[in-house]
Amino acid sequence: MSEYKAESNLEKVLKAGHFAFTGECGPPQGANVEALKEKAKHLKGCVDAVNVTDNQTAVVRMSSWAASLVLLQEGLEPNFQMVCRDRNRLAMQSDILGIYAHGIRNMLCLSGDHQKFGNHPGSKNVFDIDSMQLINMVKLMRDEGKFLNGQDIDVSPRLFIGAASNPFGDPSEFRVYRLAKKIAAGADFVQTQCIYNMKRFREFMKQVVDMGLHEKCAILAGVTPMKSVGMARYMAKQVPGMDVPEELIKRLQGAGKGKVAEEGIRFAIEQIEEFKEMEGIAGVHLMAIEWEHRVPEIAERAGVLPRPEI
Amino acid sequence: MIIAEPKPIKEILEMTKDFHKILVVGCKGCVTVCNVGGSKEVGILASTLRIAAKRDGRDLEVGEHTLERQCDPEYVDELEDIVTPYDAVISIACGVGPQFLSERYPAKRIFPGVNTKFMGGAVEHGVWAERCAGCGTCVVHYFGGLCPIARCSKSLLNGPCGGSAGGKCEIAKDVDCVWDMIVRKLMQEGRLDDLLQFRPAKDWTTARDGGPRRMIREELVK
Amino acid sequence: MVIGGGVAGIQAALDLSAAGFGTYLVERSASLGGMIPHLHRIFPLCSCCKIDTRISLCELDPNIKVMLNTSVQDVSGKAGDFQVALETDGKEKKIKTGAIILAAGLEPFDPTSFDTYAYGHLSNVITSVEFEEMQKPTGPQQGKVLRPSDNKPPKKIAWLQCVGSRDINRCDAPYCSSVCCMYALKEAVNIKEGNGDTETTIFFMDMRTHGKGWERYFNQAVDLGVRLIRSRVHSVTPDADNDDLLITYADKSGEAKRETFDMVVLSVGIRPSAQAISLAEGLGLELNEGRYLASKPFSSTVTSIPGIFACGGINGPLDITHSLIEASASVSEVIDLLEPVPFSGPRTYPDPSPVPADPPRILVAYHLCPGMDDSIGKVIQEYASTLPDVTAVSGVTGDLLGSLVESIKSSKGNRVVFASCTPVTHKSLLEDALRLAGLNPFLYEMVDLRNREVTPAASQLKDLIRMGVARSAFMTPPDIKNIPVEKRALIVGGGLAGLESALAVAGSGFPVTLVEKQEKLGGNASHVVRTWQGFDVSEYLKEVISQVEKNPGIEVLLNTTVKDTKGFAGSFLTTLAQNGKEIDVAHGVTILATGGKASTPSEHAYGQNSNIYTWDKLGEKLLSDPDPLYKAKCAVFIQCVGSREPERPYCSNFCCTFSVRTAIDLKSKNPDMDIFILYREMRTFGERESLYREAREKGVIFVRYDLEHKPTVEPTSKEGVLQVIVHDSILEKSISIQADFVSLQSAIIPNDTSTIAEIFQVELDPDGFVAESPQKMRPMETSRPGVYLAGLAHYPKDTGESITQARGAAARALEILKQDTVRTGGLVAEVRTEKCAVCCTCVRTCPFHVPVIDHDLGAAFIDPALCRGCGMCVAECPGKAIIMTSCSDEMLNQAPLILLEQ
Amino acid sequence: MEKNYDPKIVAFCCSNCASSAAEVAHRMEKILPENVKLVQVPCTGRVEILHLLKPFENGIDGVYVAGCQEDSCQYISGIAKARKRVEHAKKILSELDIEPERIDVFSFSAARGQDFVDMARDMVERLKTLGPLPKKINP
Repeated sequence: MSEYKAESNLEKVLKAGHFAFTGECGPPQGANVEALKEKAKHLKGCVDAVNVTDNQTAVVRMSSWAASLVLLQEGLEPNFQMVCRDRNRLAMQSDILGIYAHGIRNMLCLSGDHQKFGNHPGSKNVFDIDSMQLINMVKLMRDEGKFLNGQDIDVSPRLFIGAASNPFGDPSEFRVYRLAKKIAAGADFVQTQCIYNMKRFREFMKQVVDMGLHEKCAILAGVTPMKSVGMARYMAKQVPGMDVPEELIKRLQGAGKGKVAEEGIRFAIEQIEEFKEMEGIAGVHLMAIEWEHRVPEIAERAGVLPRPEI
Repeated sequence: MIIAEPKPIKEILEMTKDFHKILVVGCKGCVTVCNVGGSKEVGILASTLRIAAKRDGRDLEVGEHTLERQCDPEYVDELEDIVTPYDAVISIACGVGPQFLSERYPAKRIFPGVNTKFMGGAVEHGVWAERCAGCGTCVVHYFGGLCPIARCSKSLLNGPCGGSAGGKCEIAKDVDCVWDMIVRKLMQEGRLDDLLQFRPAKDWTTARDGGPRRMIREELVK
Repeated sequence: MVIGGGVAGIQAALDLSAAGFGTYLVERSASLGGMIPHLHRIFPLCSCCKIDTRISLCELDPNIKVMLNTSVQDVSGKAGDFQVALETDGKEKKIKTGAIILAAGLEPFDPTSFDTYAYGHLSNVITSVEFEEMQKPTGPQQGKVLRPSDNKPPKKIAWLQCVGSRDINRCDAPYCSSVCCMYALKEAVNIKEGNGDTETTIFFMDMRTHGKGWERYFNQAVDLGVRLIRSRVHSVTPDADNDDLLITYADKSGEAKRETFDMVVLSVGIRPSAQAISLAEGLGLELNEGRYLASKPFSSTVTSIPGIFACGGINGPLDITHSLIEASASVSEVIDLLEPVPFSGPRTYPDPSPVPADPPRILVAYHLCPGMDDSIGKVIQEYASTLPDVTAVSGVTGDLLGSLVESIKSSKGNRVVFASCTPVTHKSLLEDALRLAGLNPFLYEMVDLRNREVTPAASQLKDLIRMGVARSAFMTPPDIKNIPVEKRALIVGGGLAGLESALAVAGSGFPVTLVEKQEKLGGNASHVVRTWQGFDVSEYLKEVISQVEKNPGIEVLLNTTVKDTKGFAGSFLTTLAQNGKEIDVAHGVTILATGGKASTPSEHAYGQNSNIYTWDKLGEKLLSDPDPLYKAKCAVFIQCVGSREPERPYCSNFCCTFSVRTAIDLKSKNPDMDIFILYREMRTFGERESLYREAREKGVIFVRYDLEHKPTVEPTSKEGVLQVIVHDSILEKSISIQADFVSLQSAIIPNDTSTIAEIFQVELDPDGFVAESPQKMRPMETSRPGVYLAGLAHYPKDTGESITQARGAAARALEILKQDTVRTGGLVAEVRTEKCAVCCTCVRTCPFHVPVIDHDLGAAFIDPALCRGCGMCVAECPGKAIIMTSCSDEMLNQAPLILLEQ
Repeated sequence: MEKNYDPKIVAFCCSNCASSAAEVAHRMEKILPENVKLVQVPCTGRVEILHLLKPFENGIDGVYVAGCQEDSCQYISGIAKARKRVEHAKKILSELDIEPERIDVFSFSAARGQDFVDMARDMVERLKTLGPLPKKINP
């Protein structure tokens, strides 16, 4: 029995105590494999693993397992995402077996945005099980080799189980407990919602450390560079559970015409620098939405390159 | 109770346009209590149909009747003679009504006059909210007496999703996040441990997912 | 006998009759109503239809003989046995009466004598009364305000206050007329509401809005853009080349200013009518310097001659509310004095015939007011007889009741349609007639002959008749119960108001339960030294308390609170709580005298130094150990502490008078004491104005401050001298005063009225005091029939006014106690239990929380005695389970069709 | 629209303010238009949606409710209720492609007889411009 749970690159990097750096990549709204490969190219070598989103914001895209396979072929390590919105427990378990069979080793378990936001608001959602139960189910399949119904699995999927955490969601006092619950349910690593309010995040992490959660599970801080003031505003107002402090918006405005994006990146880099030092943080998850081509630069300037080979 | 809302008049007109003798049937049960299917509404719908008919010069005869309940055959039987002269019936009871009527009076065309919405209660006069999803295995006691299956947009059983903000649900500012309520309530009661307990995947066989449901109470059955 | 047919006289007559007295109502003019018919609106309501009802009630009341165009020649005899010589257009007449109430009211001051305002010379200078006549829609100008010179609507109007008030030199009116500020605001507001662009400016000395709800109205006026200039007006002169008017005035800093207006309204003061004065003098009644009646201490309505009482304008410059209060109070004095002797014995009614299953037989009766075209009568006669179900048509005149009953009987009708000019006022008449004819008193329909063309051809007239007949045919008799009246009064509150009303009620032979939550009686009065007139309150209070305690008819319950009350006027059941145990009291009426208290100031260093008092604490000190206060070198009174501020936008009414009174008393003890009164407006309204003058003469220093610059009080130590700094808004500079003690006149707040409102289901006004209902015209009635109101629970008022209101409330309460039964049912909503889905819709809809779900009944229950008959629940009920026989769905659905049949 | 068309209008009129207003109007010798028929109710809160619709079944062209000012309804919420019901009745008419302007609600202070009559006249004018309901509606 190996020392690893899943032997994914991400797991190894973390185990080796390196500061992990993961990226993200949204599958195309179509079968445009080339576009996907293009995105992949930018990320290659800059990150330990790439999250592949599952119909994110409830907009139909190439299925996350298929896109994950494409990345795999391109030599990247996918972090396969699965939401509870679109599949019942049967579909979930079969897909899990499928992706494992094709060599995918990381899996991020999410509830999923409500379909109301997406491009099929009239659809029926499933939510047969919730993200907590999904985490637990994957653990069950891996560690006990059983399906949710208790039946034995012939060759069980060994996946590095990820979960999401939003330190800024409400009720805020409960957030850290929810994280603890996910870890208890079986999360090996956690990627947080993108962070802008560092003050609040520090407080959150203090709680995490006090509860010793960081020792049970690797916590990757979510970072999304702001491209524009408009984006900052939108996130502040429109995205539920997102906390964008006014001073950040001011700072971006202050940058002046044409320099906002650069200022956004600079802030992101400052964040990463701080995360490196922050107790309990095992790495950063960079969500450069539709900005994959800037990732190398950011990684470079943030001094997380080269990525360790294990 | 079962909460319903009136169907758009245009829709009712469209589906009944080929009929000249229509009986509007109300129900004294839930739909009366939620002010949508009682004798008052019967009167209003009937009058509306008549005005519409006069507007475009159709001759239309509209009858009005309200049953004690449309979900009990004895009461449905009471329509026996009343319904004869009519060729169509609009039931403004919950979805049960039109079906009981269709089964009992197969010769008549039966139309639904309301959209049945949910099981809930009046939070104030004129405002109703969903409270029960009829999942068949009630567990509200785990959640401070609040049902996440009926009241959480994602029916989450293990805590709020990341979209909960300011006590509201991510789907709309005017939807309360029930998980926010649950957490606050239990924390106040110092029952955090209950919340930290892992709630395993739910068995939905008792819910609609288990197929059309029926209940037999042997001690009552003749 | 009531002399004077104004609002006070009318009220007095009605109350007397209700108490069982035959009453003569003597009015020298040709019509009842006094001033009010001349007014456009009476704050806050329109005046129309407020007084008419009462007038016609007087006219219909068999126990009131109205004598118009009648003047009093001579009065002889004594209490219980007066002979009054009257003259009715030339004819002499002698009448015996047991008691006399002088209600000969007031008249507006005539400013012709003032050259300053050039009234009479300049056509665009008019009096407020003339102005009001213009505003009145039914007045000569149909509500259009036009300036006399050119009949153009004025764009810029000025009101000049205190014309013929607060002025001894030019007119012997030392008093403040106390109503002018309000009516000026009212007139200005009404103009602005009509046309927002009209500029309205009021030139005033002190803005005196000291009554219930007045301050709010004042604030609204300011928000509406009514301009206020604190000033003294020198002169009004014609503008050079047009009809405009030039006002020269000195602003608050004394600087002379001039401004042009196109119309000037003189807010003329009020004074006792010449007739009132001569009458009083004729009777040998004592008059005070304002030529008002000098009343007995603590009894504003009792004159120096036993058996002769007075109310309203003759007692002082009173607004309508206070005139009404005094009217009722004077009646309670009469009740104390005499055994009632009615003109006609109480009516006996045959039992109503059982529900007539037989088809409707409709009698159409009509009554034409003087001045209405007889042809209307013809139309009704001819047309009505052609209608279905109509068995007879008859015009009634003279003794309406008699002839109605007669025609009902002769026609064998079982429904009545009554056509007259103001139906509302004939309700009781019709109900009586039907009852006398042995019918259900609600089987009538009234046809409103108002708003009709006078030409007989009027098809509208026919519509109405047709409608009335149709509606009456739809009517089914509602069931009616007669419930015996519980002949006991429950009085809540053992303060002076409670005590006085207890004595008044018990005095007329009805038992009283008096509830006080403290362990002793007396309330606020126990720390009041003197009334503003200078009468010793503590002595009087002792006297009253001992009378109450001696009175076998009064059961006093101390340390007792009210837990719950149910029932309705005539039959309440109230649960009291006395240290732990519960007591049930059955009673017919309730008088709320729950009082109020001085709020605890949150400012002016209150509580930080033993020499800072609130008015009540100062009173206690003055009573217990006054010497330190008398020895003081300097005293400061600060007014409006917590009153007239955004969070408490009302005036606490008596604080100004309290301070001035106390200052005078201190001065007379120690003339060398420096006394400062720091005020925002000096509201020594009415005859209290004389105190203000006296205080100034005695050297009391008055300093005006603004809300923006409140005075500050610096406690140098726990006991020592206090430093008071105030910004004098007139001198525009700050003054520093070393005071030995400071009295803070903090806002008067009602005692937990929210609970009271909860328990007694009465409405509160926006300031948290118990609301009158209807406002202004029924100052002692709450929104719940049978529950009356007196003292501070109603609004801050001084000892005298509380006493008067308490006696008035008693008189109103007797109206019910004197009856043997109260009738319930009638024009109300009824639940058809078999149809009720117990959905609570009615429970949630009723504005008065009348419907309840009765679980034994398994349906909603609407208490016919509480239902006000608005029909809101009837309309809202989703199961059509609630009906209203007087206004059924059938009726409302059919009526339009009937009207369409041509 | 046909010549000298004379709309038929029903006004549900509360027996307090609105009626007093009518009285004032009378004193001012202002004449209510012939074709406006008053139906008195104890309070406009008594008027139901059905009562507002029925007239249109029976060939009447317009309906309005005349009540007190919101702040002076002696039944506190009567006129407010009436407003809401009128709103709903308007909605029903528009769903039937009938001009909702045929139903309305007005408040009167008891002293404003002029307004009362003006309102009635305005309503008549309004309906004249709207014209009769489709011919066939009149039996």
